[in-house]
Amino acid sequence: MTAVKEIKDVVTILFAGDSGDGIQLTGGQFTDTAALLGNDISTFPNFPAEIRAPIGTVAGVSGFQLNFGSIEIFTPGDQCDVLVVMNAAALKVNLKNLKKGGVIIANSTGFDKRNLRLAKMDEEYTLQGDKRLEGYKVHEVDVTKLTRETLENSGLGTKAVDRSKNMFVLGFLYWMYDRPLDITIKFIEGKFKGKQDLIDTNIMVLKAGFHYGETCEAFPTQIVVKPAADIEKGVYRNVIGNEAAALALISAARKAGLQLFYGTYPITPASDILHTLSRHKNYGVKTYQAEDEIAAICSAMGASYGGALGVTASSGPGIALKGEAIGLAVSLELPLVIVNVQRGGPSTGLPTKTEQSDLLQVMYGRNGEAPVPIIAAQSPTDCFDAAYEACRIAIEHVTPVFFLSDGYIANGSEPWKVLKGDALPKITPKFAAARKEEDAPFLPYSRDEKLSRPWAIPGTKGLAHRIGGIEKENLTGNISYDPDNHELMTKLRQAKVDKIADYIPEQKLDNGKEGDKVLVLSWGSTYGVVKTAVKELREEGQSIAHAHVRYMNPLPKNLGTLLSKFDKVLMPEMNNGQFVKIIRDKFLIPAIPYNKIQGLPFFTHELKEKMTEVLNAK
Amino acid sequence: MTAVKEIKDVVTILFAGDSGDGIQLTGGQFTDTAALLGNDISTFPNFPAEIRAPIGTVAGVSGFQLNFGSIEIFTPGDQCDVLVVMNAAALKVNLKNLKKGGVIIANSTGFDKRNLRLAKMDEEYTLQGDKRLEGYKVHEVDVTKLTRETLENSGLGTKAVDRSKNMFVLGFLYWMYDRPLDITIKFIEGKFKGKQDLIDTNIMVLKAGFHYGETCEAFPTQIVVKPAADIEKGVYRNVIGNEAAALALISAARKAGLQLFYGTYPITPASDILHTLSRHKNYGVKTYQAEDEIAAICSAMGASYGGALGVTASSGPGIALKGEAIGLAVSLELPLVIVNVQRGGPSTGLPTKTEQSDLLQVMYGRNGEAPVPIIAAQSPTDCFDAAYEACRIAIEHVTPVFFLSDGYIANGSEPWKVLKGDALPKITPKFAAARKEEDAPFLPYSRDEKLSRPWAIPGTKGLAHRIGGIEKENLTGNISYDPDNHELMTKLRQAKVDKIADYIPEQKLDNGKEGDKVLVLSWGSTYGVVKTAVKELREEGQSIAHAHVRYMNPLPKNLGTLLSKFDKVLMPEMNNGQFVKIIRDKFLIPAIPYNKIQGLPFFTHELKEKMTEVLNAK
Amino acid sequence: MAEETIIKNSGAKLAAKDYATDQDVRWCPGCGDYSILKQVQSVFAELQLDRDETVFISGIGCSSRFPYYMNTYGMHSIHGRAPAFASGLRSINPDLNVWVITGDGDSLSIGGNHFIHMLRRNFNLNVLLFNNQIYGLTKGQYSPTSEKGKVTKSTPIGSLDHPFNPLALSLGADGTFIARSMDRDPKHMRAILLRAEQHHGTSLVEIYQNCNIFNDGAFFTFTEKETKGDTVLFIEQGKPLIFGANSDKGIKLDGFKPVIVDLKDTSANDLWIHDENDRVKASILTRFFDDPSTEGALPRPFGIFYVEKRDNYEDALITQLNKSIEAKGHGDLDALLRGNNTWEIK
Amino acid sequence: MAEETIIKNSGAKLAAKDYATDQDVRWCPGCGDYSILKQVQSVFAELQLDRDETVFISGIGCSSRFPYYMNTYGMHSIHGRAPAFASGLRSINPDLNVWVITGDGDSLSIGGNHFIHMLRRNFNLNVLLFNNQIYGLTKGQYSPTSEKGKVTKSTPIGSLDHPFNPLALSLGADGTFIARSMDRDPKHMRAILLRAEQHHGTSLVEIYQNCNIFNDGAFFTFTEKETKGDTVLFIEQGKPLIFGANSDKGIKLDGFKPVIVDLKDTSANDLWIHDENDRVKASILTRFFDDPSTEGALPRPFGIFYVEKRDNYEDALITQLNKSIEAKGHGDLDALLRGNNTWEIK
Ligand SMILES: Cc1ncc(C[n+]2csc(CCOP(=O)(O)OP(=O)(O)O)c2C)c(N)n1
Ligand SMILES: Cc1ncc(C[n+]2csc(CCOP(=O)(O)OP(=O)(O)O)c2C)c(N)n1
Ligand code: SF4
Ligand code: SF4
Ligand SMILES: [Mg+2]
Ligand SMILES: [Mg+2]
Repeated sequence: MTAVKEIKDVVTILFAGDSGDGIQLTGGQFTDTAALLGNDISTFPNFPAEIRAPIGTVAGVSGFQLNFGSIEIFTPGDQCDVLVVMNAAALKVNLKNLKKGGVIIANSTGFDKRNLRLAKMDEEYTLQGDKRLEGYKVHEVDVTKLTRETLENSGLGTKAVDRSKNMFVLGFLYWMYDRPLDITIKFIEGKFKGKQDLIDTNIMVLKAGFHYGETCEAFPTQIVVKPAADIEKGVYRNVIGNEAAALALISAARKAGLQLFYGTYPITPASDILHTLSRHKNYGVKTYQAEDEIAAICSAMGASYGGALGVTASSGPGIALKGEAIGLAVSLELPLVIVNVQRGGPSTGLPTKTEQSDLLQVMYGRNGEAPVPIIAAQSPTDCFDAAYEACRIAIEHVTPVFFLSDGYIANGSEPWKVLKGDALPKITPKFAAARKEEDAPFLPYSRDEKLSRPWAIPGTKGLAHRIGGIEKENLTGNISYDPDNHELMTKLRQAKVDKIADYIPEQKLDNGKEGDKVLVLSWGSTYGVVKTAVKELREEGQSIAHAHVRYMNPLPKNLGTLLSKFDKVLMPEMNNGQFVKIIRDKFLIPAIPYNKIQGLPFFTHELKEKMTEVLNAK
Repeated sequence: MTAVKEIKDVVTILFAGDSGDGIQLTGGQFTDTAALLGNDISTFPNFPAEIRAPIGTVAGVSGFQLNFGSIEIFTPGDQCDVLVVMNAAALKVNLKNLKKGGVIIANSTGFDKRNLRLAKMDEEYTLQGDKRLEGYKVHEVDVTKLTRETLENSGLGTKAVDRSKNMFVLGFLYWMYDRPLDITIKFIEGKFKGKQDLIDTNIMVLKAGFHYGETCEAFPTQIVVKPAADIEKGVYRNVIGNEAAALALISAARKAGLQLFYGTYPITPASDILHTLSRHKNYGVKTYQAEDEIAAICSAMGASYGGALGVTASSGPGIALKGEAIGLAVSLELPLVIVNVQRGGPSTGLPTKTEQSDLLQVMYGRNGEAPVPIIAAQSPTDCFDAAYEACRIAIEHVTPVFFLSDGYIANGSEPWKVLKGDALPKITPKFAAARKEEDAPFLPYSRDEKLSRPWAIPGTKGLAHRIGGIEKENLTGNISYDPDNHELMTKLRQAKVDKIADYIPEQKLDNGKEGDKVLVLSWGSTYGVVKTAVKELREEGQSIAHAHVRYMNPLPKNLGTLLSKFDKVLMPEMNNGQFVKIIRDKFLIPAIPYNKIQGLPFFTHELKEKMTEVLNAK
Repeated sequence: MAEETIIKNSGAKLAAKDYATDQDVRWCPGCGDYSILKQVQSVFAELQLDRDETVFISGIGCSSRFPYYMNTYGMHSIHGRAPAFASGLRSINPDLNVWVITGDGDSLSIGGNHFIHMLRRNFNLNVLLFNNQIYGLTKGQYSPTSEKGKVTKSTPIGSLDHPFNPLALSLGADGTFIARSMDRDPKHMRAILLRAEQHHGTSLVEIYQNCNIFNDGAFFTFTEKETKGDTVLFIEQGKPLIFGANSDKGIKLDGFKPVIVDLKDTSANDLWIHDENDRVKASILTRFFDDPSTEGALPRPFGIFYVEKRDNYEDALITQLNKSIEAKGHGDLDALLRGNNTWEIK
Repeated sequence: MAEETIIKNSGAKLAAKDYATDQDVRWCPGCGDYSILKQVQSVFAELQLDRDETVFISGIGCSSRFPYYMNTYGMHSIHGRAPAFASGLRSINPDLNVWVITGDGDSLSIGGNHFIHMLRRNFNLNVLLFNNQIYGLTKGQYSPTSEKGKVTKSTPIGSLDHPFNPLALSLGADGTFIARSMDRDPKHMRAILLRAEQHHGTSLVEIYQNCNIFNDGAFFTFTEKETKGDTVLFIEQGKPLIFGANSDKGIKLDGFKPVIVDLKDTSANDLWIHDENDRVKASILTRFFDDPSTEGALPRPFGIFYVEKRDNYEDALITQLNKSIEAKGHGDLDALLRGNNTWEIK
């Protein structure tokens, strides 16, 4: 049977099932295939907090949302067109994420009595009998049974057989969306290298799923999503935010001619940067898993002091622990990159969920006057650029710098146009040169035009000097309790950070123009969704503009002027209102906060509603 | 010879010498005597950072400034009328602190070649030859020699003899200011109890100093400072800020019927609270010197969890270390008082100097949305009231609370009208009552009208429950990853802190009236000096008012309205501008910062200049 | 204590399941943590410990979820800090029965300092250290107890650190009760838990626990029937050190050097007799820490290595406080506020 | 290294004073820290160590001001964290000669965790632990090494905590070089410092240091002529344990129990012979920790308790990195950025 083909601009699929069901892998494969076919994509994995929550329970549901299209895509999509559920719990959790009238593909075995019980649903429940599903297109497929049948004669045990049922689903969806199987086949061959039986069976099941689509009457139509036309030509890869950050660190060290030392203590969702870096020792990367976050940052500072690019990373609770040491970094004035992959707080909070609620912590979370530059990434691929920029500023301005990311972009992925190392901006460390005895004495706290001090690394002839956390005399760096000197040094440290504003781009509008009625001012991972919402509203003829800040401290020099060009400034944040405090303080404008504190990114529709409200208000 | 007596309203004396010279003790004795005579007083001790910096050096100079008068006194005075210097280094450091035309009393032996060398001064220096001293009244007294002569036949060794030379100076000043010796004699008898020789010799030297004043021709005039007329009648004592804070903690626990558990790790300038508390075990006070600041706060939280008043204290760097645990306190919603006796930062900074630079740290220095109420003390005696109030809020609103003090008021002293325990406000802990099995299940996260949850302490029948730092389900406290619940809980935690505004006094003007041109808005330890400056300017007819904030979070409900009644708001702070950020953010007014970052309090004249500038600006 | 508790519980005898909460246990299926939970609940039932007088305090980690599953008071605190919370709690209420639950990362990595200070101060706590030689909750990085060369997520080509020997460290920190057990031997665990609960001071019990997701089989040589016999040495007070699948091997001391002897050649009388009060012997025993796969490896001891009677901190604190009250009288608030030096303005 | 250094210093021989900075030394007059500073400077001169290749890293405390007085590179870091800074520095530049200076509070109170992890990882560092059994800089609170019952500012009626035995703790943490010396015996200190500098790994030297302001005389029984003879046992490799004002007493082992014997009755041949490579003996020696005023107290040992050869962390790190480069080739940036899966949009 040849199916009818229907063309769509953009499709959102949400794979959901038990953490043991291979949901992330299935989503990842579909993503790779979509990417390789030239679609624009954006993904959003959503894990449970437990390693393996009891099978079949609501707590154990893992999700992977994928948005792909022939048009430009900036978010993983609000609600999905197709919801794939491997069991009852997955439906229970995710039904609200499906568009009205959307498609449900449900694994029948996942709705047996045992699974219904585990999901705390009525044991008599049936999909057919569920009133709430009226208006949706529900397709039950007995994935488990079909997989078992496919592998009846494979000689594999039931457990192993069942483990490949995600391949059936994937094959089926490949058929639905008219995708080729070869990319996943290649992946299977790589993954199970040396285990020919597993290669064979997985491919068999994948194909079985595909053929099931062809044969089964239920889906008369295949959906075609053409390659994205607007995408710049070139070679692409897929990249996850944390991976991009790791690549940026390696690249920056390389471009600056420095060793990379990464001192950290594992914590969700930052650990994957460590995992990625530790696989690249042959790039001269030294990773150090310290005993705690304090040792981690101090080891990184020790490395920086020695002339390496010292980097430390954590998430909220770990960053809190580093506060005292960050104060020392400010006082010592050494290059250091502090990565904060934010998650839901306060305290342990929602470790696997996303939030932007550490901005004020990184801005102010230390004793004394201790200003630190802050750069925030806006998307998975931007994790590369922003982290690279953080390294550049740290090294060239000889200062600790915060790189802010969050669980959403750290785990999300995007296509990324492959860069050449040559194309990356140069980074020039400012090492103090060796001196002879007859030279003038070395002044470790003298400053250049950037107001930064020389990086004088141990082992350099003639530069022996002492530094520490007690207030230092200007120029010499000797201990000084002099009142005026303290005021001078405090102001110099602040001025040095402020001065960075001369070395960063001015704030631009991402969309719209000066004089529009409302400016939406966003930062960090909300970029994609705010961009989408503003774009859609502009297409509807609304007078709304969008600016997205990545340099959180110091702010771009022209930001105040830019903001003054708009009647209203709306600031959506995934927190209880943090950047808005900084903006209101600096510019004394009645910026309007709009907050979501659910451990989840904004939806486009939520934003559009709020924006419309602000547009319509007097 | 009977000296002429001259009457003065107010006198400022600065005692300065080597840390080994007994300067703090001398100052303390003069203070006690002045207090007992009914003067109003204010003091400012200023130590070197070293325990015993090399004798005679500039680094080793210790100072004690005392302001006493027959009028109301709010500061230790800007510059002094009389500068007592025990050695050359003391003069070198402190000459700038003497009023033009003031009196210098100098110990001759302190200006011998050795001392001049140690002070890094010209060995040929003489006081007579010093051009800079023209216009000052310089009196050389060979204190060392006179003391030795007094005790020639005492049988004491030179070292012991020299150690009592501060008594000579004290005796001399008692004469100058027409004070009786008996208070100090009583003190000597107590201090050297059992060592009759030391009692005798010290009293001999004290009297010798007094008689020297009588005999010596140099001072024809004695100065009389009458008892302060405006001081409220009653019984008074002298109290140091840290001591007052300690007394407040004991009192609050007593009034609430709770054990006091004080978990801390030593740090300047907070340690004296520990020292004071540890002397009061018979008040049921449990002090615990933990292995570090993190263990300190966690032990205090363990105690609070168990139903005691848990208190922890530190200064800036230690508070930074507690950030993660404070987040847990916010999440657990347990009573806890966190004392921050601020000092100069960043990092180790200026450990023995004062600064107000931790306000933003205590406001925002934690991951996630983690609001904590903040109360700041305004003077040494107010350390009692503010700390007591911090305890009240912690216990009655079941929340962690910051109590902010700083090195200046923590070490400074003031007369304090003796309180009766009965006069202290009641504090009522909100313990959850025991339950029987047939009762409804206990809901640890249910809330009362204050939005605070019940304090359910282990050992109570039927309340067994589990709490932790992961987001909690509303009411039950069970772990919950539900998005809406997280938003609800975040808002509830914020609302609970905001709600405290209903239980604190409205903001009042300290001086002036609505409609004045300029409002000076201060907080913390700048109270006295701002009050003085505003008072003087008003006396000069200026349209200037003063409001002093002690409830830093939440702010008093009427503050915004109050601020709107003034053309300009001037905000002096001993930092680079912190409270001003909060005010600008909240009320969108162009409050004007005025900052001093020298590890030293403001001087009245500095403030008056700035205020005048603001008054005169268009 | 047991008797009093029963009365408090108004006579109703509690079963193990009465110590379980209504919360779903969320460890991975097959995780060794289940068996430890079960044993603790059984021991609680055996001793009829009062639920309302008991507090479980943990840090962060898979193991640290434990308190949610015990129907007692419980606090799931922050990473590594459980001993500090416990110290404050015991200091203000020494009647509570406080248990600390921790993992190898929680106690020995981030929490190492609190761990050693707790041991020297000897708070009266029962500490269960779930050692799975891995960071479970953060999905599989090596821990301070992982063997050198360990391949994990954070060390894809092998870890470099020499691991801690947790019991040697505990002894060095002057711990007063030092024991080891394993998840897969419930009987042994029961015996050790009972002794731990009896000890007045910090009872440290290291429990080898299988993380079947990230470090499956780390202890199988010690826990599985096939190998256990030759690799495990159960030590018991006053008994000779005998082991072997057929109890045919023993340990003798040659000077300070422990050697394995065949019981065919050596009489049990000549063997090392376990004395849990001998610190030197305990310190040698803690050093039975060979990789079991090496030739001539000493067996790994399980049981109680060392017990010492020593004042615990909170008792000393309370005694001092009471003495102070005796000496100076119960503090009078008015006197405190008045101080020693007053004057009157009339 | 010494020779190469002289060349680096262009042949000019350095005197002890060349290792001093121009900053005023700001310890209290009479403080034991002065003598340690002097010995370190002398040893540096003796070995002609390169000033520009040396880094002193300290935490916070009186002792931690040390780096300001050494004319080398130096970092006065934050309280307790010096080992962590040193670990990063050694990891990226193993050619530097790194010394860690710390106090008993700095290393064993707030810094305890870094301290034990440094020891197990065995970074190549020389660690001087200035033990004065008090917090000096914060003006006299008791420390984790203060004896129980200590009266200090924070414990006016006596401290309650059982103190750490720093060397026993270090041994428990698998330290590879464990030694003790004292401020008032410059010769002994010199010998120990020379050995510490030689050891490739973490050389821990505990130095008894008098704080004459807040804890004056804490070690006088061990340091003053009058008493030293009978209370101090100098241990030397391969030599019998002999002590006493007239070298008339020795230590013998009775089983595991060390006993004091009179050399009139016992021949030196029967005495315990010090073997610094024997961990069991070292662990017994670290437990010679009696209060010297108690009847029959064992003398306090000074010298090198234990030395072990073990890989240090940074060498392993560099070896692993080089191996990885050998195996995979020096990482190519373009290849890294490209990754394994690309597609082209045409
Ligand atoms: C301050 C802080 N740092 C890091 C983490 C992340 N984290 C949670 S548990 C854990 C280690 C878990 O290992 P272990 O203690 O051995 O427990 P297990 O999961 O193996 O039972 C880490 C690093 C955290 N929650 N908080
Ligand atoms: C984070 C932090 N906590 C506390 C302090 C205060 N502090 C400085 S040194 C010190 C202890 C000093 O004792 P020790 O390490 O024994 O050094 P010593 O002064 O005796 O040489 C303390 C508690 C600090 N500087 N930083
Ligand atoms: S990850 Fe390991 S330790 Fe954690 S619950 Fe799963 S099996 Fe247990
Ligand atoms: S306080 Fe003690 S340790 Fe510190 S410098 Fe003075 S004598 Fe030395
Ligand atoms: Mg573990
Ligand atoms: Mg000390």
